[in-house]
Amino acid sequence: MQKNMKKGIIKIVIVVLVFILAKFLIREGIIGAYTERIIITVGINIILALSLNLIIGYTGQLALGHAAFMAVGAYVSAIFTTKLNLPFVPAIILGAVAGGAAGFLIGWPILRLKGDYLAICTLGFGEIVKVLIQNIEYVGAARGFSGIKLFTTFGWIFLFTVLAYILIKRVVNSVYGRDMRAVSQDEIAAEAMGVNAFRAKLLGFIIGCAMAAFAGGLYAHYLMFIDPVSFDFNKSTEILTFVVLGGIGSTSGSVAGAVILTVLPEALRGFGDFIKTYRMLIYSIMIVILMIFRPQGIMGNRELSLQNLMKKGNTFNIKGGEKDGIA
Amino acid sequence: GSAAETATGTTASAATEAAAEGETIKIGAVVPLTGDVPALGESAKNGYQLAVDTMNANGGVLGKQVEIIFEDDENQPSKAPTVAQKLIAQDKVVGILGATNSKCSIPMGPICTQNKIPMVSPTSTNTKVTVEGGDYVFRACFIDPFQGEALANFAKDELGAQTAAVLYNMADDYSKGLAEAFMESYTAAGCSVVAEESYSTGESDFNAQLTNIKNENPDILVMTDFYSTVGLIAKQARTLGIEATFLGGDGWDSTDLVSIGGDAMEGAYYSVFYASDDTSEAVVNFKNSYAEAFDGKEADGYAALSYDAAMILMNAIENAGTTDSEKVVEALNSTDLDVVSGHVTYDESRNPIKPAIICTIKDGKAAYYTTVEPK
Amino acid sequence: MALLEVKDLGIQFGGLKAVDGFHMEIGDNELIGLIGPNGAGKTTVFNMLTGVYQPTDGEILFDGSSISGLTTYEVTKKHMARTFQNIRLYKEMSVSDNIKTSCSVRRKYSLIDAIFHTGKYYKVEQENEEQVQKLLKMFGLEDKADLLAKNLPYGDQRRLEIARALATEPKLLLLDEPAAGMNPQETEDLAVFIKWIKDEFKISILLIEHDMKLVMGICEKITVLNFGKIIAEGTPKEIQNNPQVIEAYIGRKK
Amino acid sequence: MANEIMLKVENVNVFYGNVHALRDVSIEVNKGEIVTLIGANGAGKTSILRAISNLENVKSGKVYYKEKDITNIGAHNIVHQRLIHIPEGRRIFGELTVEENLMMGAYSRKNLPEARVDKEMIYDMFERLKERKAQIAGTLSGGEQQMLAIGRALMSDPQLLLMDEPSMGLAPIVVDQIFDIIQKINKRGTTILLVEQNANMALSIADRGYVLETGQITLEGKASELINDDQVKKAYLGE
Amino acid sequence: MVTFFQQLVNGISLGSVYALIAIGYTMVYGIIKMVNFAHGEIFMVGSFLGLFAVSVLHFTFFPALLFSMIGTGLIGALIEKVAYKPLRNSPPITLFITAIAISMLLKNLVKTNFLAGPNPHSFPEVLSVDVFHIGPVQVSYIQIIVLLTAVILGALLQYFVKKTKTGYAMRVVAYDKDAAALMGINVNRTITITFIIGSALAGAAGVLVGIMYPRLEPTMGTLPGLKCFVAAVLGGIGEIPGAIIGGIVIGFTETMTKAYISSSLADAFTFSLLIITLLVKPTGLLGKKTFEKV
Ligand SMILES: Nc1ncnc2c1ncn2[C@@H]1O[C@H](COP(=O)(O)OP(=O)(O)OP(=O)(O)O)[C@@H](O)[C@H]1O
Ligand SMILES: Nc1ncnc2c1ncn2[C@@H]1O[C@H](COP(=O)(O)OP(=O)(O)OP(=O)(O)O)[C@@H](O)[C@H]1O
Ligand SMILES: [Mg+2]
Ligand SMILES: [Mg+2]
Repeated sequence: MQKNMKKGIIKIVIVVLVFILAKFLIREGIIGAYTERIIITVGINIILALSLNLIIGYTGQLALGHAAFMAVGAYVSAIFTTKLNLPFVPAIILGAVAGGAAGFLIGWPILRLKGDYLAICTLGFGEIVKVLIQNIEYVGAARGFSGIKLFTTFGWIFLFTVLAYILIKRVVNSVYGRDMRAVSQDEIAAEAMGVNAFRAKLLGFIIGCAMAAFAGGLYAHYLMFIDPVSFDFNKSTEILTFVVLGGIGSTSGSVAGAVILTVLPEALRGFGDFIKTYRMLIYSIMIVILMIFRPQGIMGNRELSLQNLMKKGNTFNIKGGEKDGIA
Repeated sequence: GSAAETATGTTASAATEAAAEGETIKIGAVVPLTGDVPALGESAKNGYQLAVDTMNANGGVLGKQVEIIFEDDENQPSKAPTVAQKLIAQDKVVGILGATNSKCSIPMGPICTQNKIPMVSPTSTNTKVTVEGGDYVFRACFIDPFQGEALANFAKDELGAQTAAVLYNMADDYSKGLAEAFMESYTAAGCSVVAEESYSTGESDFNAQLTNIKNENPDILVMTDFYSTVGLIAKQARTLGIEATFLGGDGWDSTDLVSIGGDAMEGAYYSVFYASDDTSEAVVNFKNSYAEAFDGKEADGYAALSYDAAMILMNAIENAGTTDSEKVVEALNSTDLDVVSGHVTYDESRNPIKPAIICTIKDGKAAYYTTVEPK
Repeated sequence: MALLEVKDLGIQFGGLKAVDGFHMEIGDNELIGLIGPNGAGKTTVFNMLTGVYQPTDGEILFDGSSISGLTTYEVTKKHMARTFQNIRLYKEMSVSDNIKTSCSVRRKYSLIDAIFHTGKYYKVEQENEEQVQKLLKMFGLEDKADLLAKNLPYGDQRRLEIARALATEPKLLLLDEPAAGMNPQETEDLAVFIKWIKDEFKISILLIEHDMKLVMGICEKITVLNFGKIIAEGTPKEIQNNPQVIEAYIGRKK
Repeated sequence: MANEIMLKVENVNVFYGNVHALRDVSIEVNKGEIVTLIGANGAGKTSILRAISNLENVKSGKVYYKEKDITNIGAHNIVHQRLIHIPEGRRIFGELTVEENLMMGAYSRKNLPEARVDKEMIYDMFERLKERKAQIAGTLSGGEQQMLAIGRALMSDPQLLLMDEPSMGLAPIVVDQIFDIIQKINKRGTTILLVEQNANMALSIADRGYVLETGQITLEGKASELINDDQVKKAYLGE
Repeated sequence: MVTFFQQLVNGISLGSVYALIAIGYTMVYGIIKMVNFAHGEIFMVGSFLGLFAVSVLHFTFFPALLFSMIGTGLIGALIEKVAYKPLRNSPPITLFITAIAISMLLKNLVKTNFLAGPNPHSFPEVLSVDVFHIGPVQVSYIQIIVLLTAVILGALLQYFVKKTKTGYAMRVVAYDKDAAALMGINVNRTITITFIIGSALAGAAGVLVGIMYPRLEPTMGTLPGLKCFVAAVLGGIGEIPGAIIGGIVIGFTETMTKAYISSSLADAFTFSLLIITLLVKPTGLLGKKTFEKV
């Protein structure tokens, strides 16, 4: 207990220091507005990657419609702030609740399906959500929903990203997370050991969906404009790529994947015309190469955690041995 | 953050910046070079480039050479503002051209206004672009309601069409926006829309919708999508035996319309920003120099409007006599300029007041038909 | 009253009656053997007991109540656990996490506790951890606690399966061919171990095994299945000398 | 002994990542012999068989079959030379029927009529399989699957047969039967390399044997000698 | 009533397009249990190869079709060798992401100015697109050709996979590569053949669909790719007749929704149909229940 407390305090201090430093750098203009934008995008993408990793990496369900839940959160929260004048935080929380509810509605029937069938159903659900939004005039249909107020600032993003990370960490390091992993490895065995496999999967799915919706809310109040096409299959695969590239089942991997794949395309802007013209080509080749040479992703299924860093210098720990990371 | 930035910008590196400023004037351009509409991006990029090159050849702006920096927004609303922010914060541009499509221009506008950088979008026709973008956002094209009205009036008055079928891309903001604008004006004018059908991006079979439309036997079939899809629809419509006259908007403006649609396009009408067979000096010059600069490529409406947008911005800077943004915006507001697509002045919502041109397809070629003046 | 009472249990796969009229009674702290030729229906009996298959007829009473129609995890909650004929560990999880997952059947906390790390969270985690350590030690796996299950040698994997099942705190443990793939020496060690488990945990064990030495050595009673039907029941001695069993199952005596 | 060497494994090393599973293993099998490999769990028995049939990459060392070097020539090529491997854990084709599984065994054979004759012979050997000809193999019981795996291998008309724990999970009566069959196949001219946990029985039918400990051969000799070896008795035979 | 029959024809015609593409999809899945998400893009490449053969090499229809099939077959084999083979033992999701990256790669590659460029192209009429009338209902020759091709190719392929030795080899490789190798099956070659056939089928579809809907763009494969994946799953993925039925069902539903309910909700209906079907029959219309014996 005491040890945990001490570790917790160290972590809080580090997080606060990082925040103060970042704030300072922004104020002094050392981190410019452009970099700040990228950091905010990174934060949103981290939350998305974390949420999808919970579903894919822990419950073992291949979900291909994650952007749809993001859309639910984005639209619902935007309606609350823009049309019903609710304050920001309650609105995005309501968005997350709506995302969780949508996750329950779709997860409840389809989580009984297996593998590829589940994948295609989530994909289908993603398309359905998109088409439905395209048909709702109240939110601008295909023309998009504009006039959303800017609420998502660096401070909020920082806070929510850290909270999301802690939340995910704590979920996966609890009996619930272990149940999810057990189910993903061998559903029959897990059931025989007393795990309600369906409930474990559904719980992971709902948390993941709610968190994606939360990220959607942040996204909407940052961009101030949302349109259905932004939440299509491409967006879902983009999030999926963060997760796979970071290492399926690795929470810190998801963070790494989201950071790298958000910053990389921006970084490529700095190069010459050739790279600019063939940016997407280069990007896809890089993913193929990365997958071939490191199919387990950047982190594999390992975790980077504070205690490892402190104890053994820069070595990673095998996941089984880790207790908890930042949280 | 931006105030502090300007402060450090002027104090810390005032000297170097002054030197840099002394050499060139930097303008940023946000174009969809990759993503789902790279063809538009290429036209836009060429248009901007040609305008800048032309200006530079004539001595530049304020006696300095203009440097244009292109950034790709992938036609994604989430990318456009980031890219604009980069141009403003990192490249220190004095004005931004773009974005090409409304869905990108809408979220990008507020960024420009916040940073007090004038923005001129060449082809974003959605009303909201300037409304929500704020005082620094301008455009070079007419807006959807105007084009819709122009088309509706043309259909009623010139074609004598009493019934119309509308077929649009429900997943595309432009296509849907224009279709709605048309329907509103058309029904307001006392005519009726007998069929309203839609499809989604990427589809290529329209037989189901067209069979329904055929049933209603409309006088005209309005298709508000881009040329490649329209060509395909037109073909299928004629094959199915639909005899209605085809009508569309600026998205049709490409030589590929006929290469895909073939004979089916014959006799169709569409509104554009300028007619490519216009023999006025401005148009001929533009077309020639475009072809010369880009391996004989034919300029389309996107290229022309992008060229215009760049000209409007550079002209405003010249008139302001400084790159100071407030002055430039003032100059933009009082624009009174002849460009390729006609004569431009701005209304109080920073939308250009200019006519729409109606073209028709004759012998497989686009031909000027008539001009519809703004009311 | 008996811990387990099975009456007239049967199941049909298409046209095949895999198990028919099966009955069995297990009292407290008993070690019963279930043997029979390949394909006789032994594993199928396990599957029906644990709710993996739903029987077409019959009734299962366990610990005083009917468990027919319950799902697998509900059966486990009622204190029955099993191992699998073809090992089914959580391959990519550590040895200790394999065991710890089973602990949550008995001790859980709410999601809120997990997220806010309440006192309850620490308490339950602590208890689970102690339970895991205890089992690891008993099974001689303590220095392999952090290895991934898939990297264990075969024998250890079988042992881990038993440990994992025990962590659910069963009153009845079903073991499906625990000695498969072990050499005679290891099998002998296993025999001792199984008996020890039975006494240490005061539980009953139902054992499927083809190794006659093991079965005859430790089982108190044996049921023999052939073609889904019981052909003999009795003490090891009776079974060993039952001509029907010899003919169908044991073969020539050595 | 002027025996014709059928299989020769020379200083073979196999790694799984960092795990050095086989260290300089050398064994020989003469034509017509039954040779058995015994060893504890994880000793590397399966790894040897997999290395021979090219399912595992041999890091260094050589495998010769009928004097030809067959190290790393591709698993499928080995089958065409009548070196057949019954893998650990049966590995039958669960989605095919019993009969189709047997016919897959004859995949490498040119002479199909002959294969059909063999199939009938196998059905006679394992009557259970005959009864279940049309059953989807994945639903067979463990023992039934084991029979199918052996039957499938015999369909390949083996000259040298590698068997990995054929008695695993089988009823005693079937174990006896399997060992009879092994001897029968051997009498008909098939050389056999047998990996068994049931060391007693394996040694009782084998000509020679090797003892494997943590990836190394620690003992070899005549089966009749090994079965009486104190060390072997203690470690593997029980009592 | 006339309209209904016309819509019926429209539905079946659209369905046969989906079926044609879905066959290759399902075939690759059936053999190596991999969702080759790049299939739609190979289809797109097939269209462009056909265009190249017709307009640059001046081939007629059949040689152009053959040219495209050989071309896509080789490209498929190359993709398999370079990108998928190293990932044989990786989790399916890794392969899935790689396939998505490959599809991005193909799209962006064709989009470059060295190849097709970003602008749309049109396909010359190398086959008759004329229509004939059955009563008042219109059918075009190309519609009939596409339907027949889908059915005939499907039948041939079904025979090939279920009855020939190579077909057996393919199925067995899908189930257990090591065990297949122990039967003397050359696993690598079998997988390569599978990819060549699957990709060649996509190439054939590319040419036919290119003629039917003569608008060729680098992005033209994405939506059909997605819809045909849906069709394959709906029919029971891995089952060739399932792909045909699934394709037709999807095409039919889509058309009927557009015709009688709402054209803007068609996709929502199609995908709802998919989800409902899977809930009722979790392995798709013709899919066999896979059983895991415990
Ligand atoms: N799901 C199923 N579908 C069809 N048949 C099945 C199924 N499960 C089991 N069987 C059949 O039921 C019979 C009994 O199988 P079971 O696995 O219970 O045998 P077992 O006694 O455990 O044999 P072994 O000792 O070989 O493991 C076998 O003939 C098997 O083929
Ligand atoms: N794929 C693999 N990856 C990592 N290690 C492996 C792998 N396969 C085997 N090993 C290790 O190599 C060693 C030898 O294994 P092998 O399977 O050859 O043993 P065995 O003698 O056949 O054992 P058993 O009697 O259990 O079948 C063991 O320590 C095992 O854990
Ligand atoms: Mg069994
Ligand atoms: Mg082994």
